[in-house]
Amino acid sequence: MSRNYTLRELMACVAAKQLEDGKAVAVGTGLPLVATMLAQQTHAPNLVIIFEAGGIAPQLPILPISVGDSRTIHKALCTTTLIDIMDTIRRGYVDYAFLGGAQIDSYGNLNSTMIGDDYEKPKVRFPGSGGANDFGSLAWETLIIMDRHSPRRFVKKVDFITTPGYLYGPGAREEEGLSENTGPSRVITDLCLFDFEPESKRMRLIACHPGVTVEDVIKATGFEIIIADNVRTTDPPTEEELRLLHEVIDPLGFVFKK
Amino acid sequence: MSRNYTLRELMACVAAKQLEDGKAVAVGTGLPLVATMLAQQTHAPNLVIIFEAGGIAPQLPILPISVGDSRTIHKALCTTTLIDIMDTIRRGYVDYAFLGGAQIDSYGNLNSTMIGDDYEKPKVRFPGSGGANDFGSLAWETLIIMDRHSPRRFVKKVDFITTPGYLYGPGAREEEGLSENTGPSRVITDLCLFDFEPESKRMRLIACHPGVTVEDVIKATGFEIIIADNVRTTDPPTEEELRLLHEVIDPLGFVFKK
Amino acid sequence: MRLNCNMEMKILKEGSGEIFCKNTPSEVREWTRKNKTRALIDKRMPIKEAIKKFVHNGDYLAIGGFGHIRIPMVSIYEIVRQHIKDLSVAGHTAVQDIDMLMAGGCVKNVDIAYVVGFELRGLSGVQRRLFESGEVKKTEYTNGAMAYRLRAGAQGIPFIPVKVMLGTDTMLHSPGKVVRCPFTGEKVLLLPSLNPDVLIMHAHRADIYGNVQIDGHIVKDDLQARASKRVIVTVEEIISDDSIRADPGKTIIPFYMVDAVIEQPWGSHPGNMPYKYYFDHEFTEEYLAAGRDKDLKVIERWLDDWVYSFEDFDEYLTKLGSKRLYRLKDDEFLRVKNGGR
Amino acid sequence: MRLNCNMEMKILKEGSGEIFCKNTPSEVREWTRKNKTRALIDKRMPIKEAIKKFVHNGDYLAIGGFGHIRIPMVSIYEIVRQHIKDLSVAGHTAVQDIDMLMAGGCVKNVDIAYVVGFELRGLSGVQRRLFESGEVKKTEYTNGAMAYRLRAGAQGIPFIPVKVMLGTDTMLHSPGKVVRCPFTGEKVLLLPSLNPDVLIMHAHRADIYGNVQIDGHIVKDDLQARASKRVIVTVEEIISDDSIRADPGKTIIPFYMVDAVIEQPWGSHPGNMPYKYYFDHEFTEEYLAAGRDKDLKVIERWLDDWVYSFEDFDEYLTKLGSKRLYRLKDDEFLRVKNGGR
Repeated sequence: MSRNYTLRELMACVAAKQLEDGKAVAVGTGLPLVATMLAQQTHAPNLVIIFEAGGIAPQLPILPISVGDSRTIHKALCTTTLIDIMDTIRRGYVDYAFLGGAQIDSYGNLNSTMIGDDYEKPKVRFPGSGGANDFGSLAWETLIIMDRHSPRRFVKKVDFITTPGYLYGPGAREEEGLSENTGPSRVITDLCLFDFEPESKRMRLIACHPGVTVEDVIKATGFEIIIADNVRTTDPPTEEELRLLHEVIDPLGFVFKK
Repeated sequence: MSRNYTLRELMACVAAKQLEDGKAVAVGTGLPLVATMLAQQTHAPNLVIIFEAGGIAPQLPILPISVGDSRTIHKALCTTTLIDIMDTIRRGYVDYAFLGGAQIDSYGNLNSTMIGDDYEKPKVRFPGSGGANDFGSLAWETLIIMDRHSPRRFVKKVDFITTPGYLYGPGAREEEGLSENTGPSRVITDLCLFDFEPESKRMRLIACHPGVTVEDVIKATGFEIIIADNVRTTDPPTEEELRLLHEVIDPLGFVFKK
Repeated sequence: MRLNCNMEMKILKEGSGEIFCKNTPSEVREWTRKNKTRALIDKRMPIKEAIKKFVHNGDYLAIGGFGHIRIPMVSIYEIVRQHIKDLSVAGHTAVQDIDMLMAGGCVKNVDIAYVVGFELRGLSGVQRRLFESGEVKKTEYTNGAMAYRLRAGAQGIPFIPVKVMLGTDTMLHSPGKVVRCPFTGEKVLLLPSLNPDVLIMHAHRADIYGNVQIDGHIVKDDLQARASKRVIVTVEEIISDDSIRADPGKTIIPFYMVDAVIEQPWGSHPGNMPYKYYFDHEFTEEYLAAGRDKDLKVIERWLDDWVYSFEDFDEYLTKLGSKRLYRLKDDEFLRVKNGGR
Repeated sequence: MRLNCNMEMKILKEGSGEIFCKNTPSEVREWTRKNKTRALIDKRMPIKEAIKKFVHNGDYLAIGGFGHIRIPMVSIYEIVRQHIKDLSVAGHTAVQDIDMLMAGGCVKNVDIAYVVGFELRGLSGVQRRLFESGEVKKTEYTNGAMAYRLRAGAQGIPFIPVKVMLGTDTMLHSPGKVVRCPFTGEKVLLLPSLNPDVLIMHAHRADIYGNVQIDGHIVKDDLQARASKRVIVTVEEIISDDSIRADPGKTIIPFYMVDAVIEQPWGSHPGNMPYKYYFDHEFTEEYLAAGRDKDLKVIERWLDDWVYSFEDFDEYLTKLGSKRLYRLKDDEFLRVKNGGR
């Protein structure tokens, strides 16, 4: 494949397109924030960005390195508390949350806690929920970004449900007491784009990245996926998008290593 | 009786003496606040005054008219919210609360809600709790000021328990779930000063104002009172106290009508 | 010490008070998604339009400020002028604001923490009549309890445990339920959350999007804005969003909670606007006297003179006259009274 | 719509996580009455004394700031230097702060919301070793859940209902209990309140009495100060109480909650102090690399070089050198790097 972009750049561009103008998004740092900033620089200038640590609608001068660092409150409209942000999401003001994880299953349940089957002595201990479970429980739509799409990361059963997707199927979130009409809506990987089939609440392939086949996705996924009637091909990044990513959003190369 | 002071002035002076220096008091306006300001001007310069609406440790330039008015935040150390003040009291930071009411019984239960026996159609409807129930439930000691000491106000059974005293006796507050080691500690009236007998939690006469006899108090009280072994006579206001009351604290005569 | 009691949480006692606000946090959340924008849009509109659009017959109304402090009188006058009916109101240390709504016949139910009283000025004739006759219905709370209910509403949880009201008749006339904590075994009172239909509040400053600043004590306006479905903010002054961005820690309420922004200097009169103007004591005394008159025509006449006969708040201010208003500034700053001019 | 279900609140499901902080709000309240002064007294003292006096082996520790932001590193270094043991720690998006405590062998239990990770910089070797071996015990929460627990602690109630963690393994490894709301019938998770023994935090300013100001986002320091028994505040600058009284709305934490005030410029290094200085990225990378080395002597040597060998934080700053420090100011203000001098 000869292309003038990296898969991470492509993922950022595909993710950005999932965000509608005039909506609010709660986001951490890394690739999700890059995608959010790109959306704001392109089709969604009125996108409201909200940070867990308390920054509301800042004018981001450059990509923050750390969740809540000085950039996340740069010329903000409001600086507040973490609990106020969580309350705000629960109250229904936040349309999207952006998450990632170490493992994901077909219902979009995310594991960012541990690998292994012994909670007391895990093979790998990850950070835990942070705000992910809160975002995934409370925001209207959860957008998930997973790179390194492989059967080790896209698994039948995650070792630990850190953050709820659709749990064990349709109606499960409501049954467990989670906010209604919420849940993951998109999964953006380095191979493709999924949504969730409304009836089964299971992951459904809706688009492959340029050069990726449906077969490639099936092979890279550890669970059976639903395949949409018309699997599209995602748009490659434009020159302008690439310029924004490198010159405006991440000039120091924190996410797109130089 | 020839005296150079009024009963309200005397009550303010007696009430002021109940406040220890270096403690915190939550207070509204009127006579309780006058007493608090007097304490701060005399023996308790380090008394911390806290107002329900959110003023903490102001330098009161003059008596506020309204609970929470501009005077209550004048050069305050902190201005915050009503709920933060309530939380602060519950967390144990507030030593005294000052209350009054329309009726009181021998356990110090206060009625500021209504007179009559039909809740739906009361003879007189009063304001209700305001912050009184909160203060009386949460502060360590409740100081009560009641003027017009009479059997209509000092009753066997209040028409409505707005704010808890010792409810129905020793252990009752704890049984109902109220904070431990709390409750009314003093009642200052225009005739005398009561505390509460530790064993029975019932009102006990400990001092009469100058010229008032134990018999006078018994006659003016609608329930049986406990009489301390040595009933003292309260100190009349000094010249300096009267000067402070009229010139410094209430120069416009809101409490001590001119 | 903490126990893991693993007990059932039996409801040991409960009050009989009616819950006037029927909204649940989950419903309000759904409503917010569909009915409120997150975009930065200009929310200025005349007060007449804001009240017409966002305050409806039968709504549950929350009111900003406290007692006579920072109360949204410009909105109160407009609600009375538009003859809005059957309101349920949060009587959360409400004085002249709720009194005027009741005098204007706008109120059906009141959650009472503190009403009827005009503090040191005594009791209200209007409210005594309406409460003592049973014409207006009521449920009992405390100032703390109402704030806790709003905290639950702001947090989006359907109830909250509290340590007040226990053991009293106040509790018995509330909808509270007493249970034991499953972690410590101690008794607590559970109160339902409160999510008002609409909040009217008055603040010092906002931008046109509704980023709101308040000087001095916030009282409960922050919680009320977070809990309520609709928020109407009148302000002494509209400022640029650059000023907001220069000091974002001052923003008490972010724009997406706000539905209408109205610039109205003196908008809290006859209330006290901290750091701006003090009470108009005489005005309140006159109003209170009118309400106490056994002849109900007297309060009606007062409403005619000061509410119904005006097209808007500007006419009201003109009738008051600038000399009188500027004197309230002198009072606020403890200056010798000379009207500032 | 609201129901008056009048049901028992059955515990439908519960987690197995241990509650590491045993304090109940009622106990903490009693303790506060006896052990904390409400008087305005000078609370300045050397950091060495503050940590010795107020942080004890076995305490439950809360830490101010978030991630790498406004973290109280001067207190962290001193706790490590004093070899305080068996701490339980609120891992509430804790990065370098908790990592250094764990590297120093100070930690026994962690309430995990977010630990182990250094955000974009990857995972910590020190924490992986200690958590994966089971040497340090843990209970699972979320950032929201920990904040809600602190809100309950600050409010003085023993538990709080929340709408997060439901349905997940996070919940099963917490001490949460699922019940139905007696007002709406919906499921909620009850979490125990959190009242830490001691909070260490770093702020922009305070007076000598402990009235604390923070610029920018408060994160959770306000709640933590209200919930904790003891509060140690290090600040970039001590200011006069006249300045505090001139802008009382800026006071995030009032004096009576605070036990010790220490003026320590750069006290958050290598963290980011908003509006003052940015991260010391290289410093953190070096530390992280030392912790990842399989040879445990490497991190020990790092601690020797940067913690144990110093008498106090001034020596640490001297070793860093003013040129390096002033460069962090340039980074904060997005200026060309020239060290400001």
